[in-house]
Amino acid sequence: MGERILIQGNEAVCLGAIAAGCLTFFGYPITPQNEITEWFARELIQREGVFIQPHSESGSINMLYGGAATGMRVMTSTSSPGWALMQETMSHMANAELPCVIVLVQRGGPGQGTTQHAQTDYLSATRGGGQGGYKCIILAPASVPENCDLVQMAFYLADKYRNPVVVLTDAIIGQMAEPVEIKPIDFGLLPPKDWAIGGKGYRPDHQRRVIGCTQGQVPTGEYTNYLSLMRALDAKNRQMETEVRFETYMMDDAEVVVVAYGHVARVSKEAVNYARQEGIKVGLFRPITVWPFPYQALRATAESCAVFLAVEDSLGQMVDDVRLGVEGRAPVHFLGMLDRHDPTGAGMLLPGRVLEEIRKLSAEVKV
Amino acid sequence: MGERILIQGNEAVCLGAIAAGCLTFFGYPITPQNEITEWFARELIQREGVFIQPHSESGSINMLYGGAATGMRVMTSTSSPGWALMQETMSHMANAELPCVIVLVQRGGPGQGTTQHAQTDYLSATRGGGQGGYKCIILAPASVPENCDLVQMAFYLADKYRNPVVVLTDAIIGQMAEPVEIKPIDFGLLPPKDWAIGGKGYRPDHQRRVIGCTQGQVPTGEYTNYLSLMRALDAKNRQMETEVRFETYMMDDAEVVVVAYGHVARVSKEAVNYARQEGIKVGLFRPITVWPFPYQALRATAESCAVFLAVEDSLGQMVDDVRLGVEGRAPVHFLGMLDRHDPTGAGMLLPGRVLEEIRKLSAEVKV
Amino acid sequence: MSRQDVEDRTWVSGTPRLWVRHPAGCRQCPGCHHPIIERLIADVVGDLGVEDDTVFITGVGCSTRAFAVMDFDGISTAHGRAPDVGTAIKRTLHGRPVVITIQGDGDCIAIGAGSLLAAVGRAERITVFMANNGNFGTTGGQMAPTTLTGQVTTTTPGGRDNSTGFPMHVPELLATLKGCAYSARGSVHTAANYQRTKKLMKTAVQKQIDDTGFSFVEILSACPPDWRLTPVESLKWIEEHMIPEFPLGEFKNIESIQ
Amino acid sequence: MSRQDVEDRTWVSGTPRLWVRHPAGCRQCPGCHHPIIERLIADVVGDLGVEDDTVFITGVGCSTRAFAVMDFDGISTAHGRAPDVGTAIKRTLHGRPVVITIQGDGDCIAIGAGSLLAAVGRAERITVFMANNGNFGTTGGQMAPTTLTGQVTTTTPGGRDNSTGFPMHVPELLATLKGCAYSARGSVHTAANYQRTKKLMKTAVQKQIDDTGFSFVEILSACPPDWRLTPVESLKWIEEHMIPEFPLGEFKNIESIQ
Amino acid sequence: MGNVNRHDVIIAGVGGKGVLTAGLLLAQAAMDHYHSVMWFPSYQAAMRGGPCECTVILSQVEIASPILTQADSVVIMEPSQFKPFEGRLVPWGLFIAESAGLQKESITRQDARLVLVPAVEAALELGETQVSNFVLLGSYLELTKALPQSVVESHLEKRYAGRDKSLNLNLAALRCGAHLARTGSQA
Amino acid sequence: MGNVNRHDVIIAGVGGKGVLTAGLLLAQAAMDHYHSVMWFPSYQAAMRGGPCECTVILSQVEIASPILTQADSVVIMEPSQFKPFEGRLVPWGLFIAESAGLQKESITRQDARLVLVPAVEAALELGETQVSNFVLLGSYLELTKALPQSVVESHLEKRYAGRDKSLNLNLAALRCGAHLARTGSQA
Amino acid sequence: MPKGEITIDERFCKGCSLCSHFCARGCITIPGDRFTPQGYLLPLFSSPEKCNACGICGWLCPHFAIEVYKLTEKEPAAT
Amino acid sequence: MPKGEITIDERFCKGCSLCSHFCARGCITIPGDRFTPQGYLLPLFSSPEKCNACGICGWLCPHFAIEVYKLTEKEPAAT
Ligand SMILES: Cc1ncc(C[n+]2csc(CCOP(=O)(O)OP(=O)(O)O)c2C)c(N)n1
Ligand SMILES: Cc1ncc(C[n+]2csc(CCOP(=O)(O)OP(=O)(O)O)c2C)c(N)n1
Ligand code: SF4
Ligand code: SF4
Ligand code: SF4
Ligand code: SF4
Ligand code: SF4
Ligand code: SF4
Ligand SMILES: [Mg+2]
Ligand SMILES: [Mg+2]
Repeated sequence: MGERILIQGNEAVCLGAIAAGCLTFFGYPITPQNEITEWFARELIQREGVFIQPHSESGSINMLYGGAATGMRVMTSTSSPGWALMQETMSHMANAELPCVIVLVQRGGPGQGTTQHAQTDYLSATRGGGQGGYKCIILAPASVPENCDLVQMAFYLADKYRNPVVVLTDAIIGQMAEPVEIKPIDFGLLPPKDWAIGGKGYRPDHQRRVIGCTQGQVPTGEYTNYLSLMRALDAKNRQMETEVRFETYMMDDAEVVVVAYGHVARVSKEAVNYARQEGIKVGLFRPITVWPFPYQALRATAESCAVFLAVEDSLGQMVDDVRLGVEGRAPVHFLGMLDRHDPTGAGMLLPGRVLEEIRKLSAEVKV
Repeated sequence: MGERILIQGNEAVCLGAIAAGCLTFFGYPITPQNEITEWFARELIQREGVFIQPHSESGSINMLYGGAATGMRVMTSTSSPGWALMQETMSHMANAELPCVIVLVQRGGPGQGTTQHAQTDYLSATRGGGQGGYKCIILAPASVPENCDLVQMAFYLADKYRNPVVVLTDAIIGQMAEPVEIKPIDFGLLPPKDWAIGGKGYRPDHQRRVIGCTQGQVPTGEYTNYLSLMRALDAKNRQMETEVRFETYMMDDAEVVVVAYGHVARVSKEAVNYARQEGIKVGLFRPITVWPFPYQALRATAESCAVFLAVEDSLGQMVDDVRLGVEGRAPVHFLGMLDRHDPTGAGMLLPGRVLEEIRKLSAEVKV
Repeated sequence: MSRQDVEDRTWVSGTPRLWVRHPAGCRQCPGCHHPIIERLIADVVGDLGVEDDTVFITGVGCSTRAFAVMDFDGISTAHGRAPDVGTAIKRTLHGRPVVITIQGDGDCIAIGAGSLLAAVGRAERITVFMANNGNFGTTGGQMAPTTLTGQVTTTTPGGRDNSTGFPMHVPELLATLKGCAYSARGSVHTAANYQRTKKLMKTAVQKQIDDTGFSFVEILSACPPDWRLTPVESLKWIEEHMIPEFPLGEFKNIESIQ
Repeated sequence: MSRQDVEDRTWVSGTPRLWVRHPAGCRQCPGCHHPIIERLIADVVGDLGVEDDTVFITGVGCSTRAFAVMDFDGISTAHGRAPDVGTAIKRTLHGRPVVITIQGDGDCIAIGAGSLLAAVGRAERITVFMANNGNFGTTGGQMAPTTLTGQVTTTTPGGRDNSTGFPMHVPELLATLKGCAYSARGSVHTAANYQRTKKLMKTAVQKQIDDTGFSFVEILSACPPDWRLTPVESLKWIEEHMIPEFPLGEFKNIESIQ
Repeated sequence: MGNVNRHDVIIAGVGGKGVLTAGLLLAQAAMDHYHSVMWFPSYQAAMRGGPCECTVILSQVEIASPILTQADSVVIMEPSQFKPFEGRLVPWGLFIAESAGLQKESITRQDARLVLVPAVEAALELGETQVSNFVLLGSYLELTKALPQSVVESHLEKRYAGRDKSLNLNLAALRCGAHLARTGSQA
Repeated sequence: MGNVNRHDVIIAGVGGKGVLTAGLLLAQAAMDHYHSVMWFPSYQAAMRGGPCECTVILSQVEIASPILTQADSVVIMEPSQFKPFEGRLVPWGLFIAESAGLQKESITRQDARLVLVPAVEAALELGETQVSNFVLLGSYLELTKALPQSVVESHLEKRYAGRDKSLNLNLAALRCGAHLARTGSQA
Repeated sequence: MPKGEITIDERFCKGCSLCSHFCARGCITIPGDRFTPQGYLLPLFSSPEKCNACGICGWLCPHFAIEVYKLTEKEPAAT
Repeated sequence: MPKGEITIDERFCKGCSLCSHFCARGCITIPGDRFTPQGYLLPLFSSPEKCNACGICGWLCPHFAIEVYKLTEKEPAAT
């Protein structure tokens, strides 16, 4: 490791997981994440790891639940329809406080949708489609190296909070190749996993551990009430809210602020570069954690900026978070998947289209 | 029908469905909606309807998909964990434009949570936990008669938009009994269901119909592209956004506005009554459609009101919609499930607690 | 043109009557057997004269594409859920329609096992056709529950070993359930088997029409690109590797349940 | 006190050694057989001396409550998914732990059928115990796949009829799958059957320890309140109605797969 | 609360049926007499023989909250429930309780009107212990005048039309409860 | 775009492998020569023998968007793809195309530099039609100087270390492409 | 001397009466006027002399209320 | 006179060569230098005289490119 290699984003996910010490992977095939599942099927044998292809995504996520309970680092990956099938157990996992990583390579919804690029699972990831109340940290990489690094960070944050963490990526980042230096990242110490199960004979105190709770019955064997569980959950959610991460670009004097995540953030960055060449005062605000969303940072920005443009490869999902951040301090505009350059083909949101919109907004600001 | 009878909310759901001409029900047991499933199991035999208890909620929702495709009025009901399992097919259903009604009697999440009352599925219902892009109208009754009426309205709206509609209710409304006059409501004409399938010999033109589309292949047999499907979806979502419904109470001169839905809206109404007796200028804003959320009406309110209080039996879900509506024009406070009167038991959010908060906010406003 | 006989030509075989030709042609790979199975379905429905009543349901997989071209009512479903959807269509219309699903092996018995088993358990009067190509064709050739021991797929790169289980014998399994009235396995890798399989499929649909119970036919099906074989080599693979593991024939054929 | 023998008393039966007594007592209804099955599990694990290695998994249903009282590692799961969870625990720890699930019939073979079948298909070295009480006890006595024909439940108010299918015979079904090393059915409605069932359960866990394959025991189990019978009448119901439909005994017991 | 336009009552006991049906009967009978009527059961635990309660609200104006912290009246059908429900009565409200088995120590509230009714004993005399809930309901009606006796009786007549034996038993229980309330011990 | 600090190229063809590996080789070889390197394949349709493309960007500054509407250079490896990719070239950019089978009608753009290379023929002569993609890559390198020939060659040497036959074949193809570009027809 | 002895823990007993049903020797009866703190009918080990410590009631009491002991002659004190 | 005739629609043919494999009489060959518009190798009905209209190639062409006809003597015109 440490070598600089040219790999695709999906492979970077795998190498990131290995660098984080994850040797257990459960995955059901679905485009556009098949490279990940196949990589683990191929490579984990050599590494004496565990690969299982379950009967469905429900199988993947419930295996993840069991695997995480042993205290090992475990991962699954899927795409949008499979993600939908995982919602019930995502909720169970957060409830049982099981750390694990789910890589969600978004495709286009709804229904079978398209296996091509899109960013249509922002809401189900950040709001949670499972029986509610839980939260998961959602990391959104925008490059191949970031795919690798954020997967490692995901494992760290999962262990830190005993909570599932989602890496929300997409087909574009998954397919593109960039040079990556693969190296394990040291995020610091973590609490011991003394809660893990696998047989009580294998821990010093020889005391049993139990995981998961049903209807007010918690691991300690005490019957605790629902509200006290919710109180603990709420406290954890608030702690996780401190893990905000984002990148700003050319924001110092920006009047127009483009907000975008994932591959669209890169497309937008290029548009910002062009616009700057034209003398337009525009910057880019890229959330890296989409939950917790950087509301405060955005709010601070809104004090001095004239207009916001949320760009997403969807019909509009993150844009509400931008509004929640800006809170009426400036207008928030939206540029979405229907603005792809080629409305008759699969098409893509390209820098030119974003630039156009930046020009328009900048002109309006001037008036 | 037309008789005034004292029934529980869960039974009112059933009678509403029957009044709407729904004679097909699929349901898997789960507390606190079992009365609904059992009612249909018992009553549909007499009415020569169809009742199936599938192997799971995945079975329910996929049967709903098939049943809806025949053009008949079909329904299922479930509670939070079951709702989570339905997310993938909810997305398919919206994508295939199948009208049907899902009654979601919320319980407490996450995980197994509690079978008691809570309002923890607001986000997964309004944001959708399935592969994204679709929207469903979500109706939130606050009384037993409304359970009956809104189920009927749900069938109407489903047919009007060829889209699933969710009735988002809860254990309190489901269990309480109030007098209801059961009568079919006439909502007006609907387009013919000439898209329904069941054998091409059974329609005048003897032409086949196909439903559902995968990867750019639509019912007409033409290979259409993803973006044009999304354009149509977006247009429909916008049309559905016009179906906003809400109730206001004592809002004329209100300085403090309580926003609440479902059983919590009733609890809050009582608190508003008490506060008014104390001379506090407080009103209640109750969304009946939680999607589309009445943002505009709330925004209009925010021009003249000093402070908002979102009350929910959750850790905070609808409160973001209140913020999106108010858009920074006034502060938005939150009173949630952790404020239940009895923090050591199952407890409930009671009028007294809401009143306390109203008093506090009103005092702050005065300062 | 194809079906209009000039005076001295009689049409023998080719595009079925109940087929909506799409200008872009078949969307499956060269040498894929899915379209041959679809042809059989169109023929069987036509031969039994039930096209006016038929509802055709696809799972998710390479057979999904069929539903655009069959000239009877159709619906596509979520991955693995066709039996649920079929059940509801059959029952909501009080038993009238003839309900036929075509599903891949992954769709039918990996993610769809729960849905399938429940439908057989209830003795639903529907017919499930399962194309067994021993892998997940659509997603690029991963292991399926039907993958042969030793077979190389993209998720069994060293050949399937016992740690992933054993090839699932679906018609044999369903035959043990009371609700199952008919179960069989056929193939289309030779002309003789094509004709035999047509009979099996016809009997299966007839069971449904006769209100006997659930009926099922598995059809061995080539997937040349994912098998990394040519279409002709694929026929040999079926003969030499699949049939020894998956014997052809009927496993259950009863006149009435109980 | 209960386990400390005074000089002239030897403990014979009662609270198992591997049991964490909760002050609130058992949370099941009077006369429920779930706790008896749990006692057997605690005994079998104790007798085989594997408590240090055992991970106990509950499904969702009235047996869920057991997981708080067994004195070995435990985990509760989502409804029907215990076999997936068990698989992962077994494999992630490279086969070391002894994995036992206790599931209701609804959990195991209604919503959980897909998960169960896949685990058997893979010949997972885990043991599933299924309490067959012929209904969904927890939710108030609705029909389960095991409900007897004619049996009244809250969702079969006129008695189960064929339109809902036929009682599912789970050990018989699993026995037909290659990955299954052991399958049996017992009951605890008499002292003799209690002892016989204990042997079946012990053999099942032994199969896992021996790395033979998947093992399964169904145990007939009373649910007096939902059956609307007294605990003693429930014993008679098991004898007279359940056993004729669900014969007791072993259905598969092999030394090695293949 | 506590005005003539509105009556709130919590009925508590063990094991389900009796508690719920008494409350339901009250609410049903009141439907034509009040602008709004509400019945709310505690659920779930009931089947397993645990504690059980229901709330009934009769009101001449709209009923907002279905949930009551405290009611004007609390009817206790099973002595073990006296303690847990003591706090659910408004100050100077009305307690009606089955007298058999009620322990003195349970009674600590001083700011309440307590009426003890030997309902089980009375029901036994009527030949059917199961109607003790109706005896207590009779006492409640007599003491609060929430509904005229005649309204409840005519409701019962409609309900048990053609089933004279049940009708008469229930009527007798109600009347007996009213009588006991008039003459009974006020602790 | 189009400056010396950056090279964008779209490579298009049919059926997958050749297109993708040529692009990948270019990107890998450039890794130590450029600050940033990016390779982006079109996926999915490839397996079924459909059209296939990949994009390579070599840049001395950070690469923002991985997606290109248009590139400085477009390399067409299969004549049928000429038409669909015509619009993907910047004005006055460089077209390199397999000459065999290319129909005159396909060529409509006037604002482009078009270089036709008989790569399949050349590869046939080298004894392996599959290396036609490397022939075209050689032409591309010669015409754009995106990378010194030596860099690519030493990359190949590392890559095919110990597999002399493959190495020599590929080297020959690259050199042949370069030669053809220098001498070839410019339409 | 009786051969066996059982204890019934009234905190846990749920009055299901299975013990009384299963004791073939009729050692356990349900008087009908004794209740557990939870209000269930409490069984009584009414005929200790018949008990042979077979253990059955201890196996089959679903609520872990019964412990069964075998009684043996006390060994003569080793003094 | 040939007994059978087949048509191969080159718009739909995907060059899988199954027709040529299945025709026991060898009527269909793959010349190797003829392509479909999609670029697949196009088969040729090269020996019509051997064809007996058995129908097999029409059943087993997966891509619905083949139609098989039986040729019969034209009935004498009814004039
Ligand atoms: C919920 C969900 N998971 C995964 C997929 C991806 N997927 C599409 S088809 C398929 C399996 C195809 O295999 P099979 O059913 O055997 O059909 P084949 O293509 O082999 O005919 C999968 C896993 C999906 N569409 N939806
Ligand atoms: C996803 C989901 N669906 C439904 C339920 C409700 N539920 C709880 S237990 C249960 C079934 C219980 O039946 P069984 O497994 O037979 O166990 P028993 O209580 O009879 O022992 C159901 C449907 C749930 N908790 N989660
Ligand atoms: S991938 Fe396989 S199954 Fe799918 S169309 Fe191609 S040949 Fe057929
Ligand atoms: S409901 Fe039935 S299964 Fe559940 S605890 Fe009670 S008796 Fe046992
Ligand atoms: S141990 Fe045996 S004999 Fe003694 S009381 Fe129990 S069941 Fe009866
Ligand atoms: S078997 Fe146990 S719980 Fe039942 S009555 Fe006897 S002691 Fe009580
Ligand atoms: S019809 Fe028969 S004989 Fe004629 S070409 Fe086709 S396969 Fe050959
Ligand atoms: S079988 Fe059909 S598709 Fe295949 S080569 Fe022959 S004509 Fe073409
Ligand atoms: Mg397949
Ligand atoms: Mg059960």
